[in-house]
Amino acid sequence: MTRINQNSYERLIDENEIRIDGRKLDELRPINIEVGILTNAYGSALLHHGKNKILAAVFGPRELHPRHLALPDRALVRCEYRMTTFSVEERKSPAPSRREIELSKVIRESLEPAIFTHLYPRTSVDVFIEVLQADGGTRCDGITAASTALADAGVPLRDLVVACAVGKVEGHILLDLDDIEDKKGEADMPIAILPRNKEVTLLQMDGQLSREEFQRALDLAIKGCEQIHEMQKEALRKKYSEIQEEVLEELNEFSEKEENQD
Amino acid sequence: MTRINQNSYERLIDENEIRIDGRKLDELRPINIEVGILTNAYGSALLHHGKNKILAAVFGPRELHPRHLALPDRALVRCEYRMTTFSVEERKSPAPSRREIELSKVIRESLEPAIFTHLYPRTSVDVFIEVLQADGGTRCDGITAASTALADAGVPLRDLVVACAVGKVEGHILLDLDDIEDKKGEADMPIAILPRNKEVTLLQMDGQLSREEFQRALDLAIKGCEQIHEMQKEALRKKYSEIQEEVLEELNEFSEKEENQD
Amino acid sequence: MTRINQNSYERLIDENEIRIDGRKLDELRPINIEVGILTNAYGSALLHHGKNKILAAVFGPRELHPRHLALPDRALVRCEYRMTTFSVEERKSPAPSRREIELSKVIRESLEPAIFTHLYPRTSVDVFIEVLQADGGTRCDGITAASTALADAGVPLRDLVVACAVGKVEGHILLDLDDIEDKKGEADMPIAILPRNKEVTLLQMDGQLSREEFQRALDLAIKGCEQIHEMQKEALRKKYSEIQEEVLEELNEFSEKEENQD
Amino acid sequence: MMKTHQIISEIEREHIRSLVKKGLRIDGRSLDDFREIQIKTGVVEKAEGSAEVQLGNTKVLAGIKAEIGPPFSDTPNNAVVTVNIEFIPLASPLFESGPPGEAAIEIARVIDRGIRETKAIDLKSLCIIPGDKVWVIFVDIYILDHDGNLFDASSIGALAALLTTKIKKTNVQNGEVELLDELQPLSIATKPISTTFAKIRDELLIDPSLIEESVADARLTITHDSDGNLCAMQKGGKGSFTLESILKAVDIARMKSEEIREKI
Amino acid sequence: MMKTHQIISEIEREHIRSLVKKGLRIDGRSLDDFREIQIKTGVVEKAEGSAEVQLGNTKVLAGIKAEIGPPFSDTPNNAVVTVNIEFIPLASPLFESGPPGEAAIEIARVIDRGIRETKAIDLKSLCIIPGDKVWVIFVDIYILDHDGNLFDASSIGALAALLTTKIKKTNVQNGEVELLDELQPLSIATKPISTTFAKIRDELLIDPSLIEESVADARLTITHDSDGNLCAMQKGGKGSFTLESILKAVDIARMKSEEIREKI
Amino acid sequence: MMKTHQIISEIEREHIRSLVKKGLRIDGRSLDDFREIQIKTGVVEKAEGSAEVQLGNTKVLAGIKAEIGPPFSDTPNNAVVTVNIEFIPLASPLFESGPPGEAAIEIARVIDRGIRETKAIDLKSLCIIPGDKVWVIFVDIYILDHDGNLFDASSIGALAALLTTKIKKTNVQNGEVELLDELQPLSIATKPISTTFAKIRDELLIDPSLIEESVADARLTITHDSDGNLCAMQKGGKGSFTLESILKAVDIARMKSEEIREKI
Repeated sequence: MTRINQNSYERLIDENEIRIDGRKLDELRPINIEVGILTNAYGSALLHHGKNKILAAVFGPRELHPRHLALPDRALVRCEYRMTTFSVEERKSPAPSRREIELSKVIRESLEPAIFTHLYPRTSVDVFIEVLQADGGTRCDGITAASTALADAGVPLRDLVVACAVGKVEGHILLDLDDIEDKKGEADMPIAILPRNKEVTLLQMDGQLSREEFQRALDLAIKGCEQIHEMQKEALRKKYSEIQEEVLEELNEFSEKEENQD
Repeated sequence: MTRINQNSYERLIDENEIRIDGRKLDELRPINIEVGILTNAYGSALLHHGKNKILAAVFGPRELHPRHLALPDRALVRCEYRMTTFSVEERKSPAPSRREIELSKVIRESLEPAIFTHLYPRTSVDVFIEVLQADGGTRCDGITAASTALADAGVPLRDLVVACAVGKVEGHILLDLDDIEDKKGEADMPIAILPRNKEVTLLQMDGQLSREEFQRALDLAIKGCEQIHEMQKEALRKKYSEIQEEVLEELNEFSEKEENQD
Repeated sequence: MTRINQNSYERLIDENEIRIDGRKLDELRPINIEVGILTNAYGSALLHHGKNKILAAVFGPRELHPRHLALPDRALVRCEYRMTTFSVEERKSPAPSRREIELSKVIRESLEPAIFTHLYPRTSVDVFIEVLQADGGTRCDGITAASTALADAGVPLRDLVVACAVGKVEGHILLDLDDIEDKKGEADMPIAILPRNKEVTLLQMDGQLSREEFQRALDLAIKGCEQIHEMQKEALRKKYSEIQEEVLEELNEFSEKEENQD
Repeated sequence: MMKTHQIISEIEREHIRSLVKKGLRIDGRSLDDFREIQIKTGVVEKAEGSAEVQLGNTKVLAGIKAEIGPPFSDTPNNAVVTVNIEFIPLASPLFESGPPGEAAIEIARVIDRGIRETKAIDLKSLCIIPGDKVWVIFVDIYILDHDGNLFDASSIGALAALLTTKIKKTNVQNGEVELLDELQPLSIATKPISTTFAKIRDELLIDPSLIEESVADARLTITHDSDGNLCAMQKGGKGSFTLESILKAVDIARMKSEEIREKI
Repeated sequence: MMKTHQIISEIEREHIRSLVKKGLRIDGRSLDDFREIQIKTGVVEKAEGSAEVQLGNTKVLAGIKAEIGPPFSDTPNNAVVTVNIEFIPLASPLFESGPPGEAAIEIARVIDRGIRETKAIDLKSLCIIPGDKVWVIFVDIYILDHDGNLFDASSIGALAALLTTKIKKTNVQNGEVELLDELQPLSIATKPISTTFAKIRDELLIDPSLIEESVADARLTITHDSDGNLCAMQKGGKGSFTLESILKAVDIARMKSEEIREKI
Repeated sequence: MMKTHQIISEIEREHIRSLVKKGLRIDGRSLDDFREIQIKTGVVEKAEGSAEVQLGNTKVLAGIKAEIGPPFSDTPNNAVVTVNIEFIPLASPLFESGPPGEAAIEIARVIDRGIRETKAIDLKSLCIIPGDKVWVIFVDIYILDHDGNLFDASSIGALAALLTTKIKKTNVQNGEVELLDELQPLSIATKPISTTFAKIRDELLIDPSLIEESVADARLTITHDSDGNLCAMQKGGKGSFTLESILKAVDIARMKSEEIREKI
């Protein structure tokens, strides 16, 4: 039920390998991350990425309701990815769609490998992602924003999680597809990693990729994630500029210690 | 989706200030209240008011399910205002509408100031209002019937609650709007009071009223409430004619004592 | 919303009292019962009956969730009768219909008289019936399959329950109506019995039957049930051929003993 | 202040059981007595038809609304009838808010089939434009006070409301439906009347009260049409019936249905 | 690590109550001060209109979407306006997932009536084909951070978003609607502004924060239109108001509404 | 009497983990063995297509129904395909009644995208009247017995059912659709086959059984089309994968997909 202009069959990539919005094939859309913008949440982040506007908030570790869901040996991680009704061209119903339910699940599973859940048994860590405006790649931005909000909330993390999408459009492997590239392209592959060790925590793919294209796409995605990771760290640093060095060092030390204990 | 006859643009108030159903501007529709007509409910009242037919029943104070809702220091007052599917011109769906949910809330909040809830901690007082036929002003009639049913149930009350609507139609301030006056009028203001001290426990307004009109409307509403209050008391007296004097005196004494202790 | 060919007003029963599918008036459609075909269920049965394909599974006696439903003196019997979306001509919505809710209730109430529920207080016995393909008489087949699955699960039974439908079509009393006979006939009467003592545990009727026709239909239904009961026993025997004699004898002895204690 | 509602002691239950053995009932009725039936029709003027039925302390309100809508595709020339029952919590501490549960759905569907299968309403006469527009008749039944035997109270309510229903005549021109001011009653071909039995200690008694239902092992509802033919049956409850008791119940139900039919 | 959120001690509550008695508030405001209001419009480009409102720490986002749909049958020449508020759990530990509860529905319906009854939007100008196709205007409000007075924050958000809304012009030929590229603003006739009072110990204070709301006995929202007329009132909470306090609140609300109207 | 179902002891889990370290599995398979696959098609005659798939003890039933309905407005010339999976409680004590949960929705959506993105079905050939009437193909999958790897069992079931689906030919005259008796098979362009891996102790094994899934840290489903191209991937579970293990899994999955494709 989306109103796509059926006549717009212009090419998305020109002869100089420049995309319709002026980007190069391996170029990200502009990204801005703000941290700690909500007062009720334990941690929060607002991510602008192209036309995407994604708000993430974390509540927890906190007492869990209903109690019978509590896990004896670790925190329960819960995640809700939702889109505002006005975030897309055609108004979305406020009731959660099947898409939102699936994405909530895969986003949760992409964040959980990063969280030291066993430090907070019987609690919950609740992650809420609200897409205020959507233009392709919102699940990835949701992951990036959410892991930044987790760090802002002080939840102990093995690493930040960072995500971006790659895809194939008109035969080219592209970084960071926007909505029109996603819809018209031949393949779309969102991916999330723990940047320190390049472990993959989200991997989805749809479309058609040869073995060789897949590997190129994977490499490009990692590069994109690394760039976004720098912005994540910068945003956290900006908020905690005074205590910058201590916090990050502590986080690293702590993570390594925990990692060794695992 | 209501079938209003689009041609009926006759005036609702004639040159002699007589309304379409023959009433004067400050005249109530005929009212009849019967008390104690249901056997399962702790207390009940059936109110005929013009074409409105409103049935109210009270269950409680009683043990509360689910228990985790129980309040340690007082009774939980719950209220459901519902309309039968056949109470209105166009069949209503049996599922509760947003309107019914809002009205259940404001009716509950209009009754609660009258109830000595702290006498029955950890219990519930459940008020059910069923609109059997609707012709304007059903929320007010629901309040009047419900407070009568509360008295019939023997729930200790500071005072009965009594409600009626006022409004502006064709420039006149009117008492007790029926459906057509409500729909075509310029303003509608339902109000509920505790008649003894004129405290306002429900106040809603929609439309357009100047400061001066508002004050006149408020005065008129109080007068209407006082008249209805007499009928409430009469209906309760009728049921308890034998023990009439004792009951009302006890109620008053009790209320005053409690009031002083508050 | 079913696509019935409105032109097929041919007669359903010819001058030789032969039905449209070649059966005699008192003839069952072919029946096949397989027992124990599922691995997770405590007991299961798959029933082919004409074009009907009915799968029944039993879980229990088992711990009951939510616990507050537990009965102190007996097992709680629960039943869900559902149809797959593709079991009928026009795709059925996966949400339970009012019909499925009613049938779940009457099927449960037809099985419960056969179960020694008081042997397993505070547990549940959960019966699930899935209609994979439907062609008339599925509630009866659900009951027959479910009681076979109960026996397969080892749930102690007073008797198997067996069901079949009778009806009136073009003035004749017929055994085992298929879908077209059900839809076009003058009356339909599904019935379930405990075959040993002919107690009736399901009885529904719709249409028009004289007192005399009712009695004939009842007699015919009992005969049909008795035939199906033989197939039930045969299917159970087939699975337990090695321990055949012991099991059935034990079951009978046990039932009689319990019956006497009742 | 707090009343003790619906808490029935085992002594009371046993009392009911032992009375029944002697052919007696706690409220003095004989086993095949109905409670007093009061029927008031036309109680909701905004409904196309309505009836309030009292069966002892059981009270139900049935209302009929009619709308124009599409027919079912397999019966393009027939009006649509929909029966719905609401067990509202106002009527009993046993009822909860929310969509109808299995007990309400069961009664609604039995009444629904009763109307449909007996062809009680001439559905063809309510077709406006074949295959496109027909009258949709909503029969909504609200339980207002629950003291047992909701099956019979509801089915009497539905029938009494339908018998007093008047809907607007229509005029069709160029595929447009015009509603006229003139009213027409529904054409009712037969009056199905149900009689409900409860089985207590192998005895059958009719029109069980709530307390009797709480003791009963099983329920059997038997409906006869105006010609004395059986038109609906529905067994409920976790017990069973012997063939003999069913045949006996059918005969009693037929007599009772004639008595009640007179009152509607 | 675990923060203690929203746990307000009885001492703190008592402190707020005793301050109010002296005409003081915990955040230093006087009883009839609003918190700082910040309004940003056009924040969601994909919406036909949008506004983010901050009222102290309370933050809401309102977005407008427009679709073509059928009118209500009793107002065939009018556009349809629908107001919906989402209390998303991102905004507060007090909020849970799921469809709007009674508190969200109450605010949405008060705003909805405010727009409809004041004829704030010229609904006739948004009719495309009378009786068949009109613009359906969805006003969706998301609470992003909850620190009290969601009534006023939401209604300011809705108004600010509507004031910046632009929808496509249409062209009708042979019953087909063509959407043009040219945009038109909504025609807004009046700007209803609400002022919400909380009653604490018989005193009224405006724009209550979350902690003040937790102490309040009752709430009163009073809305004035651009001409200074009353256009909506809504009492909430389990307390009551004297007639005098209501009249006084009306006068204060009128003044406050003018101050706020200037900012939008 | 009471069986102990699905209670897996920590000892059993540890046993599975230590076996996997040695390249062994509890049921004797090697790490990249599928369980035996049995496919029966045409099992539900009333469905337009159907298939029952057994993957070891896992059993699923897929059925296809076709209806005529409107296309999506952004693809007016394409049929609509809808995939739905029901985890019915008959299949496992782990399943509960009610609408599909996140696990069922995830599988349904991956299969759905698999069909859509690979253009497996020629959707244009199922358009009847562009922009108005197209075939709507419902793929409904019921889990009948759950012993792990519902992803692959379901996707094989969906594909096998679609390959045997026949729908009625249509004839359009004056905008009216006539259904003909003649049947046509769906035009299937490619056969996407998924292979699901479980990660246990840094080892990947394919086609995990239920007990293996209960031990696994993460899941990876990789789908190839008939040309050997990757056409869908989906990671699940709360663990992660190294880049090397993903690339290795892709190569194994490609081989496995060819083996399975032969059987369908």
